[in-house]
Order: sequence, then C-alpha cells, then structure tokens
Amino acid sequence: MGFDVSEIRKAFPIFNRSVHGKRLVFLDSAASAQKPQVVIDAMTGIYTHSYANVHRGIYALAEEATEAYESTRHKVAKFINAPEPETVINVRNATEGINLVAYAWGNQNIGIGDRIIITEMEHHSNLVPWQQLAQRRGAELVYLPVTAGGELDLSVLPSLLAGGKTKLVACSLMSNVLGTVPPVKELVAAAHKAGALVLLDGAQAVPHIPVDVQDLGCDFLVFSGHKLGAPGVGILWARRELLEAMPPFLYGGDMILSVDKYASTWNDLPYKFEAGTPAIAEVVGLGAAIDFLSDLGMTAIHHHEQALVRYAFEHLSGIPGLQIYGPPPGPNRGGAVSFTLQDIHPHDIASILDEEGICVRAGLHCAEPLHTRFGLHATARASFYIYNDAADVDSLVEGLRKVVMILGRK
Amino acid sequence: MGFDVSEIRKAFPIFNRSVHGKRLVFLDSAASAQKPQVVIDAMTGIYTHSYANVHRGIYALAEEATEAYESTRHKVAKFINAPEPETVINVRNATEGINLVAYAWGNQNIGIGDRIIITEMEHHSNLVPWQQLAQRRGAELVYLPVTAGGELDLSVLPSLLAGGKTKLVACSLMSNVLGTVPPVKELVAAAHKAGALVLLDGAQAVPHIPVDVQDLGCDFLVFSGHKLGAPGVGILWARRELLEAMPPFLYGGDMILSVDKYASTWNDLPYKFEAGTPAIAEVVGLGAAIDFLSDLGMTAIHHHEQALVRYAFEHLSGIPGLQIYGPPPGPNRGGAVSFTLQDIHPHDIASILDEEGICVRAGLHCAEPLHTRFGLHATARASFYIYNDAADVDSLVEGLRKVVMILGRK
Amino acid sequence: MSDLYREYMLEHYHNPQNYGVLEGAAVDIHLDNPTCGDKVHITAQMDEDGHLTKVMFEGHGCVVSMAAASMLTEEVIGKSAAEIESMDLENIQEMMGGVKLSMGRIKCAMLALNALKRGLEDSD
Amino acid sequence: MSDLYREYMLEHYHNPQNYGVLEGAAVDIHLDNPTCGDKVHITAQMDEDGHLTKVMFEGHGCVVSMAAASMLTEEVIGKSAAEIESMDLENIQEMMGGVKLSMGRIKCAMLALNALKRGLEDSD
Ligand SMILES: Cc1ncc(COP(=O)(O)O)c(C=O)c1O
Ligand SMILES: Cc1ncc(COP(=O)(O)O)c(C=O)c1O
Repeated sequence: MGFDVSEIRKAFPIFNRSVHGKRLVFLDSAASAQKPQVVIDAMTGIYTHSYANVHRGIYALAEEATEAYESTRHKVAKFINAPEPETVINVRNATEGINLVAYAWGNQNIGIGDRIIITEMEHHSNLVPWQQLAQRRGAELVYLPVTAGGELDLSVLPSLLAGGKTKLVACSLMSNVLGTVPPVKELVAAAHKAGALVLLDGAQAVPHIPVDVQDLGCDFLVFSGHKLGAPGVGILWARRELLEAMPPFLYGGDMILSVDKYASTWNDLPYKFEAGTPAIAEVVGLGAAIDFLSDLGMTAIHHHEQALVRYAFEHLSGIPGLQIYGPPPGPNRGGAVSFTLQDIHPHDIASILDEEGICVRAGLHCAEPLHTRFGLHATARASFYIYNDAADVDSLVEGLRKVVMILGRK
Repeated sequence: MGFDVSEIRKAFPIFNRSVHGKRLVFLDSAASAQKPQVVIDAMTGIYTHSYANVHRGIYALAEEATEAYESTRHKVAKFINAPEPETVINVRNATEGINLVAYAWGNQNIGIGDRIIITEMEHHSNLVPWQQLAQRRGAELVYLPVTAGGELDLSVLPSLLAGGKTKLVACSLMSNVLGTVPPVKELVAAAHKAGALVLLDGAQAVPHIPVDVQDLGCDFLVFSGHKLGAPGVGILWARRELLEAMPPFLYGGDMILSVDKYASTWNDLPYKFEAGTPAIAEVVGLGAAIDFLSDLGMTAIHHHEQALVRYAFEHLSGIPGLQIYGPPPGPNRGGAVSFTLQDIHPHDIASILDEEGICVRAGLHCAEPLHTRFGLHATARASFYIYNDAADVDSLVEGLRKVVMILGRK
Repeated sequence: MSDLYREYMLEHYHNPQNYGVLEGAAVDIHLDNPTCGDKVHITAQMDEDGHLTKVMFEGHGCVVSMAAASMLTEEVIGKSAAEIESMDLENIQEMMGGVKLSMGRIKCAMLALNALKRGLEDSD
Repeated sequence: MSDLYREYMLEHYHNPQNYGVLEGAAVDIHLDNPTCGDKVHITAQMDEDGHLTKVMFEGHGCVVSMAAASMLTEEVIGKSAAEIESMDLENIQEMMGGVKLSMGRIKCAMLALNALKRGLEDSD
C-alpha cells in the first residue's frame, strides 16, 4: 500500500494507548486527525525557547517567534501553490474562513436578486453562511444536485448559471460524507465564464490530495489545520485583488496601520485580515504538519488512501445489509466511507465498535441536507488517513459483524 | 514580595534559556505571557492520550476530549464568577470576542442616532470595532477622556450619558499602557441607570487581578488566554438573556440544531456561538493555566505586582529624563509601566535592552489615540507578571542607564 | 460486552412495550433529537387524579432511545405530572438497570422522558 | 555592544548630515511609519540629466531611521531615479556599514529610501 504505515504510526504518540483494552483503530480523521510528535514538539519548542507576541517586538524572543510564525505562511503558500505568501490568511478554522468571505466579500458584493450556487453535499460550514448571507441581502440560494451515485450533477450547472445573476459558486473539494471529489476545474471554468467567483472548501481535500490553487483556478480556498495533523488553526487563501478590494472582517490590533479617534487605515495583506494576537504556536504547529505531509508526499498519501478505500469496499460488501453511499473507489474518491447497516441506528454501531477500540462517527456529519437527499436520518462513517492500514479495515469488518450479531434482524 | 518567584520561575521552561548570553528578563507579559510547563503538558497530554473532535463523538477518545474541553468552561465560569458555564463562549482572542458583540449584538441594537461611549485609553481592539460599528449604523462614537494623571475623567460621564441615547459603554478593566484600573463599578452603575449596557475588556485585568462579573455588574466581558499563560484562545462572557437574544455571529458546524436547505435552527448556548471545530487542546490548556493561577491566588498575584510596580517607580525615577505615564503605584494600578527616556526613541531603548537580555515593548501598544492624547509618538513599556521580581527591575534600571550612556544627550 | 447492550436493553429494543398510539389521548407529543435523528411520538392517558394510566410510544432511533422509551411506558404508570417532572438522568439510568451513560448517549436516553414532560406541560 | 549602535551609526544620529529642507525642491515628500511614529520629510534637487545633486531630510525617529536618512542623503548624490528605484534592503545594510538588520528594524532603515523613491515617482 505505497508506504510504511507501521513506521508512520510510530510518529503519532496516541497509538501507544489502547481503548477498553483493545488496539486503537482510529477511523475518524475526517472529523479531526491525530497529531504527529513533530507537531507537538514544534509547539512545545516555541513555548520552551522562543515564545513572545509576534510582530512589532524588537527583542530576540519576539523576532524568533515572528520568524517561526511567518515561515508557516511561506510553507502554506508552497503547499497549495499560492502565488504569494501575503495572500495566505491565518484564521481559526475553515468555518471562520468561509464566514470571513461571507461577511467581508459577501456583504459588499451580494445584493437583491443575486444568486449564490452551492451543492447538496456541502458541510454546514459551507452552507449556513451562504444561506444566511442570501437571507440578509435578499439574494437567491440555489443548490447543484447530487446524483443517486453521489456525484455532482453538473448537467444542471449551465441552467443555474444562465442569466448572469450568479456571483458565487461555493463547493467542497471533497465531500466529508461521500468522499466525492467533484470535477472542480470544469465547475470553475463554467462559473468564471458566467462571471461568478468560486470558493472551494478544502477542509477534507487539503489533508488528503494535492491541491494547487493556480491549477484549480479558484478564487477562494479554505481549510483547517486540525484535519491534517496540526492544532486549532485554519487558512483562508484568496486572490490578491479580491483581498485588497475587501474591507476587513475583524477589527482590532495588528490589522491597522493607523488609528485616529474617528477613522482608521488598514494594514497591508495579510495583516488586514488578522486582527488581534494570532494563534502563534498553533501556526508554527501547522508548519510542522505541512512539512510532515510534504515529506510523505500528497500524491503518495492519496494513493495510499485510494487503496484503503478499495480494500474497504471489497470487505465491507460482505456484511449483510451494509450499504455504502458515494462513488465507487477510484481517483476521484477520498477516504471517507459512510454507510448504513440494516436498520441498526448508527449510534449503536459506533457504541459497539467503541467497545472494540474502533472509532467511527455516527450522525449527520454536519451535512443534514445531504442526508435528507438520500432519505437518511444518520449514517456511520469510517474515514482513513496516513496511519491507517488494511488491518484497521479488517478490525472494522469484524466489529461490524459483531454489531450485526448483537443487534441484527433475527 | 508575597510569593516565591524563584520557585514560580522554575515552572516556566523558557527561563532556562539565555538571550545574547545574558539572563532572560522578560518584561513584556502585557503583550503575551510565558507558558508554565503544566499548560504545555496539558496540551501534550490531550494530543498523546485523548485527542479527537469534541461533541457528537460516541467513542471513548471523543468522550475524553469533550470532557476535558468542557471542563475548562466550568473552570472559566468559576474563575470570573459567571453564574452559568453556558454563558462562557470560547473564541479566538479578546479581539474576536469584542467583534462578535459588535456584529451580533451591535448590528441588531445600534442604529442611527444611538451613542456608543468608549474611553481614550482603549486598546485598538476595543476601539476600532465600535468606531466601525458606529460608522456602519450611523451611530455616534464618543470618548470618555483620560486625565493628565492617566485616570478616566468620570466627571464627564453624566453629560455623555444624558439624553438616553447611549446603548453601550465599552471600557478596559485595566489599561495596557497606563496600568490604570478604572472605577468600573461606578461606571457600570451610571451606565445602567442611563439604560446602557457595559462591555468590559478584561484582556489585561483578568490575568492580573481578581475579576468577578457578578460583583462588577457588567453585561459583557472578554479576555485572551495567551495573556495569562494559556495558548491561543479567548473568552467571551455575557449575560444569558443577551446571548439568547443575539443572533449567531459565525455560521457552520456545531452551532446549529438542524439545517434545512433554506432555513436553520440554532443550537443552545454556548454552542450557538461556537461555529466549527474549536481549538480543543488550546481550551484544555486554558483550563490548566487557570488552575495554575488559582493555586497562586489572584489577590496574591495582584499584591505581588503592586509591590513590583512600587519598586519600579522608586528605582526608575532615578534615571535622568525618564518619565512614567499613568497613575502612581497603588491598588488601582496594574503592572504595565510605560515611559519615555529623554528624546531617545523607544525602539532604540528596546534594541539596546535586548542586548542585555531584557524584553520590553516599544511603540504605540495598539493604543494610538491614547498616545495622541499625551502628545507621544511612542513609549517603551515594561510589564510584570508572576515570574518577575525586583532583580528584573534592577536589570531594567541598569539597562536603561546603559541606554542613556550610549544615546543620551551629551 | 458493553453495559448498554445487555439482554435487558435488547429485549426492550427488539420487543418494545406499549408501541403504538393512544387515540384521543390527553397527552400527545412529538419530539426529536435533530442532531442524531431520533424521534418519538408519545401519547398518554390519566385518571381523574392526574395519575398516568396508560402510556404508548412510537418512533425510531438507537437502542438507547427506543429501549428507554419502552421502559418508560411501564415505569411511569401511576405517577403524577409532578412526579414525572422531578425525574432526571439518574432515574433513567436506574430504570435502565443501573447503566452509566456516556455523555454522547444521554440525550438519547432522555428523549422519551423529555417528551413526556413537555407533553404533560402542554396538556395543562 | 550591538552592531546597530556603533560609532558610525551614532555619529550620523547625533550629527545628522544634510538636516533641513531644500526650498522649492523638485522632490518634496513626507513619509511616516505609522506603527512606530518615525517620520521623514525629504527634499531633493536634480541636474538636467536627472541625477541627484542635493538631498536633505528632516524628521524624528529612532537611531536606525535617522542615521539611515542621514547616510542616504550622502549615498545617493549623483544617482538617477532608476538607480534609486533599484536600491533595496541589501544596499541600505551595506550603506550602514554591513549591519544585519533584524526584522523589527527593517522598516525603520528603509523609511528614508522609500520616501525618496516615492518622491521621485511623484515628481515625474
Ligand atoms: C487592553 C487590551 N485589550 C485587548 C487586547 C487584545 O487582545 P488579543 O490580541 O489577544 O485579542 C489587548 C492585547 O494586546 C489588550 O491589552
Ligand atoms: C467539508 C468540510 N467543510 C468544512 C468543515 C469545517 O471545518 P472546521 O470545523 O475545522 O471549521 C469540515 C469539517 O468537519 C468539512 O469536513
């Protein structure tokens, strides 16, 4: 399976623990990923050797902290192939990044009669901000449908884009429920032709597949550090012209050049969008996580996860009454595998698997309209990352057989 | 000086390092405080033993992480004597907390002709959000003046509050430049009598003096974890009725109860205001920092810092041309001591002190209108915390004599 | 095996007691946990003194929510609205044979009781 | 002692060269670093070929910004606008005797050069 999972697992201290006396089988990385020791050490290192508030500080500690903090910006820019580090904005998480765009860009650019297109497979974080923006501004929110096979139905796109009213298309680069990786370049081309901008939600994609904002041609990209092995910090990337034209979102220290009692002038990019003291050590941790992933190689990671998904499909399909949602294994499929099992409630699946040391998520995965689309109240989801292997899938399959034994139809 | 600084210093690993071959004398805690080992260990512990996304998770890891995360909310509530933990909202920093109120409460409650009162000594984070809100909503922003002695001039307050147009008074509980602790209870009483709410910026106060929201009688309080030894996370506290009446600020995962394509219902407090994956380990770190401070005792901390300020005033006054801004030592004085030295630029003061291992801040300290009020381009600021002692002040005095020797008037 | 999935719980899950709807009942309430999709519909009848004489439930959800609902329909017979109002998580855990519910499952276990409480309030 | 506060720098700081204002100069520009309060006012004269013949400065700020301004008024004599435009941090550090400026001081050192560049643009 491409690379040496047992070696990788050694880099993550959490795998030294057991759960209920069983081996830890962590299959919930789509919710949040485990942290490698290098990330923990990077943060401990800052706190132990070089901590101080960043920017403005003239003393050595502050210079060192600022350098460490700013170096992540360069790493992130390289990681997503952003043309300039100043277009990389540190935010709290993907959710805040999307809200920043919805407030700062949206309030200025979305008005009565304008249209925002999102898709039926969006996470609530890439749905509710647009729903509320549309309500606030008297705009129209329309949904690109998802097919029964879990793909975006792009055939509808031209009619949704027709008329030139669409100002924004917001779409996930990888579904956190179905694993779907939609044909984003096609979508971007169509949107741009119709005069609309494109925001891509990379919360699931950036940790798992190579993402290149210039190749994708998108206008905005957001993602969260915690899903790629970093602590609680997120990134908004946007094209420079857009960031320059946008008013600030949060106001306060660091984002201003000069403040007078009744007027202020804003700082340059990226600081204009980074109000207040940033999450210094956390950003440094993000840099370490990106180094760690880059060493493994994003393409290798994607191949590894594709192989795991294929293996999972093969072995899960033998369980009576188990149904997987989303596209079949393949290059346009990420490592989130959501399923139902007979009429057993996903909560019970997760509870019984927990007894076996297996961590899966159960519920709506913050994608209620998508579940409604499939007529589902909830699903169980296993999701893979670099520290998972075929043995984890085997444990899952065994655990699910136990679930059926305990709760299955007699 | 009340407690044993040399013991406390051992709890902070950064004091094992030297700077330019000299002993580290860290006098910039008002910008951001150093982290005790227990805080670093709390975060490492979560990442090593119990990390998973919080809420909704049914497996053991997620339960453990959620329990650790939520236990901080109880600690914070107790620390500031908030009546209910659900009124404690985790935000990124004090700045985001203030912006949350300015957007969610402000957009709904501030309109044309309304008045917002702030003070001349506010940090930009408690100034620019109100300035911009006033501009956005056609409201009036007025300033409570600061006296030459660095106190709030409360004599003007009745006339500013007259007419019942004032909806909000926003005021710092401790100036980050002058150290002033204004008579907030008096201010709250007057504001409430005039029908205005009061937001207190506790970014400087909460780490250094006992703060009791019920005793103060305020409506909103914000502060930042990083200034009290925790990582990058902040707190907004507000009265329940206010939080319940406010619309959400950020939209996304976790803050909703239910999402339909065109409408959503919001989650209960506190989650309604915590969109997206929170800073899990950071919040746990905040809990550890609060435990650490509580063990020392906030009153003891305040006494310790008062004694240091008194010592600093005595010894700094011997330096020719040195002028301190702000009130004299006393119970209503925090540990931030800002000064100028002849016509030597504060940048040069900070640079030369850095050579001696002494960290002070130089500039406007994000309080430009306050500097304008005193006709200053910049000041140098030394600020004290639990790990500082008289020897640090002695080093500062010695360093400043060197500055005068190198750059002083001939 | 887990405390939660013992014989007693599974009995109630596989063979729920009082499953169905009491037509024209004084108490008639729907409640759901939107975050996990559990739903109950509770109907109940009282005597003149306000003591519950018959309680039925319908719905779908996990073992915990359905077994708790089933047990509750037996547990509350003869109780007054005030007695129901004073029931809490502890009573429910006891009713379920002394399990200690984890945080993630408390909402499931409390769903039927919360519905019944609300239904009794509404019927005032 | 720090590289920054050597004799050479202090000379320029205590006895700035070309301090003052050139009346009616072709280049006349004010620039400040709002974040630290450094301010310069630069005036400059050119010959017919566009080479700088006289540059003066006024202002207040730290040793770095003031010494850099003072040195610059000497350094740039005889240079064309294009030559000024191509000057960067490295040239300034060299001009200052080969110091390595820390991040926090770069803006101070560059203030006068940035002002002169902008003044030359404006005078086009
Ligand atoms: C008085 C005061 N208010 C607000 C802030 C802003 O805090 P933060 O940067 O953590 O948001 C600060 C910190 O510099 C401060 O000193
Ligand atoms: C596709 C997608 N978008 C957005 C988010 C929100 O990320 P965060 O909670 O880190 O803001 C998630 C995470 O659950 C996600 O999977």
